[in-house]
Amino acid sequence: MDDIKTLNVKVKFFALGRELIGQGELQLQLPENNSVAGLIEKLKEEYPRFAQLNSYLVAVNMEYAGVDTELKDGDEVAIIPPVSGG
Amino acid sequence: MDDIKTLNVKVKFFALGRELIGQGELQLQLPENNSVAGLIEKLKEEYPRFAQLNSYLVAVNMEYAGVDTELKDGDEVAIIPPVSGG
Amino acid sequence: MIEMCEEKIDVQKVIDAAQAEDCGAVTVFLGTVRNHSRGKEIIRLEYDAYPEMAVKMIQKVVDEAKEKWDVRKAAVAHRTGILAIGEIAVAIAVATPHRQEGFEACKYIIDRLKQVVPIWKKEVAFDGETWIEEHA
Amino acid sequence: MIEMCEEKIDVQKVIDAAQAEDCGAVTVFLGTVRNHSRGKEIIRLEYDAYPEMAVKMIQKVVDEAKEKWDVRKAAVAHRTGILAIGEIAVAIAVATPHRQEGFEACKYIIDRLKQVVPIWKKEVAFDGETWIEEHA
Repeated sequence: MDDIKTLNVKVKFFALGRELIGQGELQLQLPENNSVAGLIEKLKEEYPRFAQLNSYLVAVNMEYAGVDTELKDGDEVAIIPPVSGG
Repeated sequence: MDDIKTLNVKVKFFALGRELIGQGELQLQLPENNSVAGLIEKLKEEYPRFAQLNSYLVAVNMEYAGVDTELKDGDEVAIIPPVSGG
Repeated sequence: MIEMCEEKIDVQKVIDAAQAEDCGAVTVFLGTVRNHSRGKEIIRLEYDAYPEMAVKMIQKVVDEAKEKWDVRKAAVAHRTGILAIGEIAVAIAVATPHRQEGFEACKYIIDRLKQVVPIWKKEVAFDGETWIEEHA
Repeated sequence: MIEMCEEKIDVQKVIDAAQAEDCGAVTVFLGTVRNHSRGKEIIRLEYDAYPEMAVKMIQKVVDEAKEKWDVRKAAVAHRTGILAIGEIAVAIAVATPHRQEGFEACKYIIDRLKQVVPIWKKEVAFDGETWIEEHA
Protein backbone atom coordinates (compact mmCIF):
# COMPACT_ATOMS: atom_id res chain seq x y z
CA MET A 1 0.00 0.00 0.00
CA ASP A 2 1.37 3.41 -1.01
CA ASP A 3 1.51 6.34 1.38
CA ILE A 4 -1.04 9.00 0.51
CA LYS A 5 1.13 11.74 -0.90
CA THR A 6 0.41 15.34 0.09
CA LEU A 7 1.49 18.77 -0.98
CA ASN A 8 2.07 21.78 1.20
CA VAL A 9 1.13 25.26 0.01
CA LYS A 10 1.41 28.65 1.62
CA VAL A 11 -1.80 30.70 1.31
CA LYS A 12 -1.73 34.48 1.71
CA PHE A 13 -4.71 36.71 2.56
CA PHE A 14 -5.12 40.43 2.23
CA ALA A 15 -7.56 43.19 3.11
CA LEU A 16 -11.03 41.77 3.91
CA GLY A 17 -9.71 38.25 3.33
CA ARG A 18 -7.05 38.74 5.98
CA GLU A 19 -9.71 39.98 8.42
CA LEU A 20 -12.07 37.06 7.70
CA ILE A 21 -9.36 34.41 8.11
CA GLY A 22 -7.91 36.20 11.10
CA GLN A 23 -4.36 36.03 9.77
CA GLY A 24 -2.36 36.92 6.70
CA GLU A 25 -0.82 33.55 5.98
CA LEU A 26 -1.64 29.84 6.38
CA GLN A 27 0.19 26.63 5.60
CA LEU A 28 -2.25 24.13 4.11
CA GLN A 29 -1.74 20.45 3.39
CA LEU A 30 -3.66 19.03 0.46
CA PRO A 31 -3.81 15.56 -1.12
CA GLU A 32 -1.58 15.34 -4.19
CA ASN A 33 -2.89 16.22 -7.65
CA ASN A 34 -4.88 19.13 -6.43
CA SER A 35 -5.86 22.39 -8.06
CA VAL A 36 -6.78 25.90 -7.00
CA ALA A 37 -10.42 24.72 -6.89
CA GLY A 38 -9.52 22.03 -4.35
CA LEU A 39 -7.70 24.54 -2.20
CA ILE A 40 -10.72 26.85 -2.20
CA GLU A 41 -12.97 23.96 -1.12
CA LYS A 42 -10.67 23.16 1.77
CA LEU A 43 -10.55 26.84 2.81
CA LYS A 44 -14.35 27.02 2.83
CA GLU A 45 -14.55 23.89 4.98
CA GLU A 46 -11.94 24.94 7.50
CA TYR A 47 -12.73 28.67 7.55
CA PRO A 48 -16.48 29.11 7.12
CA ARG A 49 -16.13 32.90 7.28
CA PHE A 50 -14.08 32.75 4.07
CA ALA A 51 -17.38 32.32 2.22
CA GLN A 52 -18.16 35.94 3.11
CA LEU A 53 -15.49 37.02 0.62
CA ASN A 54 -17.77 37.04 -2.38
CA SER A 55 -15.37 38.26 -5.02
CA TYR A 56 -11.69 37.49 -5.45
CA LEU A 57 -9.02 36.31 -7.84
CA VAL A 58 -6.31 33.79 -7.08
CA ALA A 59 -2.60 34.16 -7.73
CA VAL A 60 -0.20 31.23 -7.76
CA ASN A 61 3.44 32.18 -7.30
CA MET A 62 2.50 35.81 -7.92
CA GLU A 63 0.72 35.23 -11.23
CA TYR A 64 -3.05 35.43 -11.58
CA ALA A 65 -4.28 31.86 -12.09
CA GLY A 66 -7.53 30.09 -12.98
CA VAL A 67 -9.32 27.58 -10.70
CA ASP A 68 -8.05 24.67 -12.78
CA THR A 69 -4.41 25.54 -12.16
CA GLU A 70 -2.59 22.52 -10.68
CA LEU A 71 -0.77 23.09 -7.44
CA LYS A 72 2.73 21.84 -6.67
CA ASP A 73 4.36 21.33 -3.33
CA GLY A 74 5.76 24.64 -2.07
CA ASP A 75 3.50 26.89 -4.17
CA GLU A 76 2.54 30.28 -2.79
CA VAL A 77 -1.13 30.94 -3.36
CA ALA A 78 -2.74 34.32 -2.71
CA ILE A 79 -6.40 35.21 -2.38
CA ILE A 80 -6.79 38.58 -4.10
CA PRO A 81 -9.96 40.56 -3.25
CA PRO A 82 -10.89 43.32 -5.72
CA VAL A 83 -7.91 45.68 -5.70
CA SER A 84 -8.14 49.39 -4.89
CA GLY A 85 -4.63 50.79 -4.96
CA GLY A 86 -3.61 54.21 -6.17
CA MET B 1 -1.11 127.97 -33.99
CA ASP B 2 -1.35 124.93 -31.69
CA ASP B 3 1.69 123.01 -30.57
CA ILE B 4 1.90 119.61 -32.25
CA LYS B 5 1.03 117.24 -29.47
CA THR B 6 3.01 114.04 -29.09
CA LEU B 7 2.76 110.83 -27.14
CA ASN B 8 5.56 108.84 -25.59
CA VAL B 9 5.47 105.08 -25.58
CA LYS B 10 7.84 102.48 -24.24
CA VAL B 11 8.52 99.68 -26.74
CA LYS B 12 9.87 96.34 -25.55
CA PHE B 13 11.65 93.72 -27.70
CA PHE B 14 12.36 90.07 -27.05
CA ALA B 15 14.23 87.15 -28.57
CA LEU B 16 15.08 87.79 -32.23
CA GLY B 17 13.44 91.22 -32.03
CA ARG B 18 15.75 92.21 -29.19
CA GLU B 19 18.76 91.08 -31.23
CA LEU B 20 17.64 92.95 -34.38
CA ILE B 21 16.98 96.22 -32.53
CA GLY B 22 20.12 95.78 -30.44
CA GLN B 23 18.32 96.50 -27.19
CA GLY B 24 15.34 95.32 -25.18
CA GLU B 25 13.60 98.63 -24.73
CA LEU B 26 13.11 101.93 -26.56
CA GLN B 27 11.30 105.16 -25.75
CA LEU B 28 9.53 106.39 -28.90
CA GLN B 29 7.81 109.72 -29.50
CA LEU B 30 4.88 109.69 -31.91
CA PRO B 31 2.48 112.38 -33.11
CA GLU B 32 -0.82 112.27 -31.21
CA ASN B 33 -3.71 110.12 -32.42
CA ASN B 34 -1.52 107.29 -33.40
CA SER B 35 -2.08 103.57 -33.51
CA VAL B 36 -0.02 100.40 -33.33
CA ALA B 37 0.25 100.56 -37.13
CA GLY B 38 1.85 104.03 -36.90
CA LEU B 39 4.34 102.79 -34.32
CA ILE B 40 5.33 99.88 -36.55
CA GLU B 41 5.90 102.27 -39.46
CA LYS B 42 8.16 104.42 -37.33
CA LEU B 43 10.09 101.36 -36.11
CA LYS B 44 10.67 100.21 -39.68
CA GLU B 45 11.94 103.66 -40.66
CA GLU B 46 14.27 104.08 -37.72
CA TYR B 47 15.40 100.47 -37.40
CA PRO B 48 15.60 98.98 -40.90
CA ARG B 49 16.70 95.61 -39.45
CA PHE B 50 13.31 95.38 -37.72
CA ALA B 51 11.87 94.37 -41.12
CA GLN B 52 13.76 91.07 -40.77
CA LEU B 53 11.30 90.07 -38.06
CA ASN B 54 8.74 88.61 -40.40
CA SER B 55 6.21 87.34 -37.89
CA TYR B 56 5.11 88.89 -34.61
CA LEU B 57 2.17 89.99 -32.53
CA VAL B 58 1.88 93.23 -30.61
CA ALA B 59 0.86 93.68 -27.00
CA VAL B 60 -0.25 97.00 -25.55
CA ASN B 61 -0.02 97.19 -21.76
CA MET B 62 0.44 93.42 -21.65
CA GLU B 63 -2.65 92.54 -23.69
CA TYR B 64 -2.42 91.30 -27.27
CA ALA B 65 -3.67 94.13 -29.51
CA GLY B 66 -4.56 94.62 -33.17
CA VAL B 67 -2.81 97.11 -35.47
CA ASP B 68 -5.72 99.55 -35.22
CA THR B 69 -5.38 99.86 -31.45
CA GLU B 70 -5.01 103.52 -30.49
CA LEU B 71 -1.98 104.41 -28.42
CA LYS B 72 -2.04 106.69 -25.39
CA ASP B 73 0.80 108.55 -23.77
CA GLY B 74 2.68 106.21 -21.43
CA ASP B 75 1.58 102.98 -23.06
CA GLU B 76 3.90 99.99 -22.92
CA VAL B 77 4.03 98.29 -26.29
CA ALA B 78 5.74 94.94 -26.81
CA ILE B 79 6.75 93.25 -30.04
CA ILE B 80 6.05 89.55 -29.53
CA PRO B 81 7.78 87.14 -31.95
CA PRO B 82 6.25 83.65 -32.18
CA VAL B 83 6.50 82.28 -28.67
CA SER B 84 8.27 79.04 -27.78
CA GLY B 85 8.09 78.63 -24.03
CA GLY B 86 7.71 75.40 -22.12
CA MET C 1 12.62 52.28 -9.89
CA ILE C 2 9.53 50.49 -8.59
CA GLU C 3 8.98 50.64 -4.89
CA MET C 4 6.46 49.74 -2.23
CA CYS C 5 7.25 51.86 0.80
CA GLU C 6 6.05 52.19 4.36
CA GLU C 7 7.54 55.64 4.78
CA LYS C 8 6.48 58.89 3.08
CA ILE C 9 7.11 58.89 -0.65
CA ASP C 10 9.99 61.13 -1.71
CA VAL C 11 8.50 62.66 -4.87
CA GLN C 12 11.76 64.28 -5.92
CA LYS C 13 13.46 60.87 -5.82
CA VAL C 14 10.73 59.36 -8.01
CA ILE C 15 11.08 62.23 -10.49
CA ASP C 16 14.87 61.98 -10.49
CA ALA C 17 14.63 58.26 -11.23
CA ALA C 18 12.58 59.07 -14.34
CA GLN C 19 14.82 61.81 -15.73
CA ALA C 20 16.40 61.11 -19.10
CA GLU C 21 18.55 63.49 -21.13
CA ASP C 22 16.94 62.44 -24.40
CA CYS C 23 13.49 63.36 -23.10
CA GLY C 24 11.73 66.72 -23.08
CA ALA C 25 8.85 65.74 -20.85
CA VAL C 26 8.43 64.20 -17.43
CA THR C 27 4.77 63.56 -16.62
CA VAL C 28 3.95 62.87 -13.01
CA PHE C 29 0.83 61.62 -11.28
CA LEU C 30 0.39 61.81 -7.53
CA GLY C 31 -2.56 60.09 -5.90
CA THR C 32 -3.31 61.85 -2.61
CA VAL C 33 -5.62 61.10 0.29
CA ARG C 34 -8.84 63.13 0.04
CA ASN C 35 -10.66 64.37 3.12
CA HIS C 36 -13.94 62.96 1.85
CA SER C 37 -15.15 60.03 -0.22
CA ARG C 38 -18.57 58.66 -1.13
CA GLY C 39 -20.18 61.49 0.81
CA LYS C 40 -18.28 60.75 4.02
CA GLU C 41 -15.60 62.63 5.85
CA ILE C 42 -12.47 60.49 5.90
CA ILE C 43 -10.17 60.29 8.92
CA ARG C 44 -7.38 58.27 7.31
CA LEU C 45 -6.68 55.51 4.81
CA GLU C 46 -5.03 52.18 5.45
CA TYR C 47 -3.33 50.37 2.58
CA ASP C 48 -2.73 46.64 2.57
CA ALA C 49 -0.58 45.13 -0.18
CA TYR C 50 1.05 41.98 -1.45
CA PRO C 51 4.31 43.83 -1.96
CA GLU C 52 6.35 41.28 -3.92
CA MET C 53 3.54 40.65 -6.40
CA ALA C 54 2.66 44.36 -6.48
CA VAL C 55 6.19 45.25 -7.61
CA LYS C 56 6.02 42.53 -10.25
CA MET C 57 2.62 43.68 -11.53
CA ILE C 58 3.64 47.36 -11.58
CA GLN C 59 6.66 46.34 -13.66
CA LYS C 60 4.29 44.53 -16.02
CA VAL C 61 2.09 47.63 -16.32
CA VAL C 62 5.14 49.81 -16.99
CA ASP C 63 6.31 47.35 -19.65
CA GLU C 64 2.86 47.51 -21.28
CA ALA C 65 3.13 51.32 -21.35
CA LYS C 66 6.60 51.09 -22.89
CA GLU C 67 5.19 48.89 -25.65
CA LYS C 68 2.46 51.41 -26.43
CA TRP C 69 4.37 54.67 -26.13
CA ASP C 70 7.97 55.88 -26.35
CA VAL C 71 8.55 55.82 -22.59
CA ARG C 72 12.30 55.98 -21.98
CA LYS C 73 12.21 55.82 -18.19
CA ALA C 74 9.51 55.31 -15.59
CA ALA C 75 9.41 55.25 -11.81
CA VAL C 76 6.57 54.24 -9.50
CA ALA C 77 6.35 54.32 -5.71
CA HIS C 78 3.31 53.15 -3.75
CA ARG C 79 2.82 53.68 -0.05
CA THR C 80 1.46 51.07 2.37
CA GLY C 81 0.18 51.35 5.93
CA ILE C 82 -1.67 54.24 7.51
CA LEU C 83 -1.96 57.50 5.54
CA ALA C 84 -3.28 60.84 6.75
CA ILE C 85 -5.33 63.30 4.68
CA GLY C 86 -3.18 64.98 2.03
CA GLU C 87 -0.46 62.32 2.04
CA ILE C 88 0.72 60.76 -1.20
CA ALA C 89 -0.41 57.17 -1.77
CA VAL C 90 1.17 56.73 -5.18
CA ALA C 91 3.69 58.62 -7.32
CA ILE C 92 4.26 57.82 -10.98
CA ALA C 93 6.77 59.59 -13.23
CA VAL C 94 7.45 58.86 -16.89
CA ALA C 95 9.98 60.43 -19.20
CA THR C 96 9.12 60.70 -22.88
CA PRO C 97 10.70 62.60 -25.75
CA HIS C 98 7.42 64.49 -26.27
CA ARG C 99 4.64 65.47 -23.91
CA GLN C 100 1.53 64.02 -25.59
CA GLU C 101 2.71 60.44 -25.10
CA GLY C 102 3.80 61.29 -21.56
CA PHE C 103 0.26 62.18 -20.50
CA GLU C 104 -1.15 59.08 -22.19
CA ALA C 105 1.44 56.71 -20.72
CA CYS C 106 1.14 58.16 -17.21
CA LYS C 107 -2.64 57.89 -17.32
CA TYR C 108 -2.39 54.32 -18.60
CA ILE C 109 -0.08 53.32 -15.75
CA ILE C 110 -2.35 54.70 -13.00
CA ASP C 111 -5.49 53.28 -14.65
CA ARG C 112 -3.97 49.79 -14.97
CA LEU C 113 -2.38 49.96 -11.53
CA LYS C 114 -5.84 50.46 -10.06
CA GLN C 115 -7.12 47.45 -12.01
CA VAL C 116 -4.50 44.77 -11.54
CA VAL C 117 -1.95 45.57 -8.83
CA PRO C 118 -2.60 43.78 -5.50
CA ILE C 119 -3.00 46.78 -3.23
CA TRP C 120 -6.09 47.50 -1.13
CA LYS C 121 -7.40 50.64 0.46
CA LYS C 122 -9.50 50.83 3.61
CA GLU C 123 -11.30 54.10 4.25
CA VAL C 124 -11.63 54.95 7.90
CA ALA C 125 -14.54 57.32 8.57
CA PHE C 126 -16.19 58.40 11.83
CA ASP C 127 -18.87 55.74 11.47
CA GLY C 128 -16.70 52.81 10.49
CA GLU C 129 -14.18 51.28 8.14
CA THR C 130 -14.67 50.05 4.58
CA TRP C 131 -12.40 48.08 2.28
CA ILE C 132 -12.85 49.78 -1.05
CA GLU C 133 -13.63 47.68 -4.10
CA GLU C 134 -13.31 49.82 -7.14
CA HIS C 135 -12.01 49.62 -10.61
CA ALA C 136 -12.60 53.32 -11.22
CA MET D 1 1.49 80.28 -7.38
CA ILE D 2 2.67 81.52 -10.76
CA GLU D 3 6.34 82.31 -11.04
CA MET D 4 8.98 83.24 -13.56
CA CYS D 5 12.33 82.35 -12.02
CA GLU D 6 15.97 82.75 -12.89
CA GLU D 7 17.07 80.06 -10.46
CA LYS D 8 16.42 76.31 -10.63
CA ILE D 9 12.77 75.41 -10.23
CA ASP D 10 11.95 73.78 -6.90
CA VAL D 11 9.52 71.08 -8.07
CA GLN D 12 8.50 70.13 -4.55
CA LYS D 13 7.50 73.74 -3.90
CA VAL D 14 5.36 73.81 -7.05
CA ILE D 15 3.69 70.54 -6.04
CA ASP D 16 3.13 71.75 -2.47
CA ALA D 17 1.49 74.91 -3.81
CA ALA D 18 -1.02 72.77 -5.72
CA GLN D 19 -1.93 70.40 -2.87
CA ALA D 20 -5.55 70.51 -1.75
CA GLU D 21 -7.15 68.28 0.87
CA ASP D 22 -10.35 67.92 -1.13
CA CYS D 23 -8.41 66.52 -4.11
CA GLY D 24 -7.27 62.99 -4.81
CA ALA D 25 -5.02 63.77 -7.75
CA VAL D 26 -2.09 66.05 -8.41
CA THR D 27 -0.99 65.92 -12.03
CA VAL D 28 2.40 67.38 -12.83
CA PHE D 29 4.14 68.22 -16.07
CA LEU D 30 7.84 69.01 -16.23
CA GLY D 31 9.36 70.31 -19.44
CA THR D 32 13.04 69.42 -19.48
CA VAL D 33 15.93 70.36 -21.76
CA ARG D 34 16.62 67.57 -24.23
CA ASN D 35 20.13 66.83 -25.47
CA HIS D 36 18.98 66.93 -29.07
CA SER D 37 16.41 68.73 -31.18
CA ARG D 38 15.62 68.85 -34.88
CA GLY D 39 18.42 66.35 -35.51
CA LYS D 40 21.04 68.46 -33.75
CA GLU D 41 22.95 67.91 -30.56
CA ILE D 42 22.03 70.71 -28.16
CA ILE D 43 24.56 72.38 -25.86
CA ARG D 44 22.13 74.49 -23.85
CA LEU D 45 18.93 76.51 -24.10
CA GLU D 46 18.46 80.20 -23.46
CA TYR D 47 15.02 81.48 -22.49
CA ASP D 48 13.98 85.08 -22.98
CA ALA D 49 10.68 86.25 -21.50
CA TYR D 50 8.43 89.22 -20.92
CA PRO D 51 7.98 88.21 -17.30
CA GLU D 52 5.18 90.54 -16.18
CA MET D 53 3.01 89.68 -19.18
CA ALA D 54 4.02 86.00 -18.97
CA VAL D 55 2.71 85.77 -15.40
CA LYS D 56 -0.50 87.48 -16.48
CA MET D 57 -0.99 85.17 -19.47
CA ILE D 58 -0.21 82.03 -17.45
CA GLN D 59 -2.86 83.17 -14.97
CA LYS D 60 -5.28 83.53 -17.88
CA VAL D 61 -4.47 80.03 -19.13
CA VAL D 62 -4.94 78.60 -15.61
CA ASP D 63 -8.28 80.42 -15.35
CA GLU D 64 -9.35 78.91 -18.68
CA ALA D 65 -8.47 75.44 -17.35
CA LYS D 66 -10.46 76.12 -14.18
CA GLU D 67 -13.49 77.00 -16.29
CA LYS D 68 -13.23 73.75 -18.23
CA TRP D 69 -12.32 71.31 -15.46
CA ASP D 70 -12.72 71.08 -11.71
CA VAL D 71 -9.21 72.34 -10.95
CA ARG D 72 -9.08 73.33 -7.28
CA LYS D 73 -5.48 74.54 -7.21
CA ALA D 74 -2.77 75.07 -9.79
CA ALA D 75 0.85 76.16 -9.70
CA VAL D 76 3.16 77.03 -12.58
CA ALA D 77 6.85 77.97 -12.55
CA HIS D 78 8.83 78.84 -15.69
CA ARG D 79 12.56 79.28 -15.81
CA THR D 80 14.38 82.02 -17.72
CA GLY D 81 18.03 82.47 -18.67
CA ILE D 82 20.52 79.75 -19.53
CA LEU D 83 19.52 76.11 -18.98
CA ALA D 84 21.74 73.03 -19.22
CA ILE D 85 20.65 69.63 -20.59
CA GLY D 86 18.25 67.90 -18.20
CA GLU D 87 17.23 71.05 -16.35
CA ILE D 88 13.58 71.86 -15.86
CA ALA D 89 12.24 74.73 -17.99
CA VAL D 90 8.65 74.59 -16.79
CA ALA D 91 6.78 72.87 -13.96
CA ILE D 92 2.98 72.71 -13.86
CA ALA D 93 0.96 71.08 -11.07
CA VAL D 94 -2.82 70.88 -10.82
CA ALA D 95 -4.97 69.43 -8.08
CA THR D 96 -8.32 67.91 -9.04
CA PRO D 97 -10.77 65.75 -7.13
CA HIS D 98 -10.34 63.00 -9.76
CA ARG D 99 -7.47 62.05 -12.02
CA GLN D 100 -9.04 62.11 -15.48
CA GLU D 101 -9.67 65.85 -15.36
CA GLY D 102 -6.19 66.36 -13.89
CA PHE D 103 -4.47 64.93 -16.96
CA GLU D 104 -6.70 66.94 -19.28
CA ALA D 105 -6.25 70.21 -17.39
CA CYS D 106 -2.48 69.80 -17.07
CA LYS D 107 -2.17 69.04 -20.78
CA TYR D 108 -4.33 72.04 -21.62
CA ILE D 109 -2.16 74.37 -19.55
CA ILE D 110 1.12 73.30 -21.16
CA ASP D 111 -0.42 73.33 -24.66
CA ARG D 112 -1.82 76.85 -24.22
CA LEU D 113 1.31 78.09 -22.47
CA LYS D 114 3.29 77.14 -25.56
CA GLN D 115 0.82 79.04 -27.76
CA VAL D 116 0.23 82.32 -25.98
CA VAL D 117 2.69 83.02 -23.16
CA PRO D 118 5.49 85.46 -24.12
CA ILE D 119 8.50 83.23 -23.51
CA TRP D 120 11.11 82.38 -26.14
CA LYS D 121 13.61 79.58 -26.42
CA LYS D 122 16.95 79.75 -28.20
CA GLU D 123 18.63 76.45 -28.95
CA VAL D 124 22.41 76.62 -28.82
CA ALA D 125 24.04 73.87 -30.88
CA PHE D 126 27.65 73.40 -31.99
CA ASP D 127 26.96 75.03 -35.35
CA GLY D 128 24.98 78.02 -34.15
CA GLU D 129 22.01 79.41 -32.31
CA THR D 130 18.35 79.42 -33.33
CA TRP D 131 15.35 81.16 -31.84
CA ILE D 132 12.66 78.52 -31.96
CA GLU D 133 9.30 79.38 -33.47
CA GLU D 134 6.89 76.65 -32.73
CA HIS D 135 3.34 76.20 -31.72
CA ALA D 136 3.76 72.46 -31.30
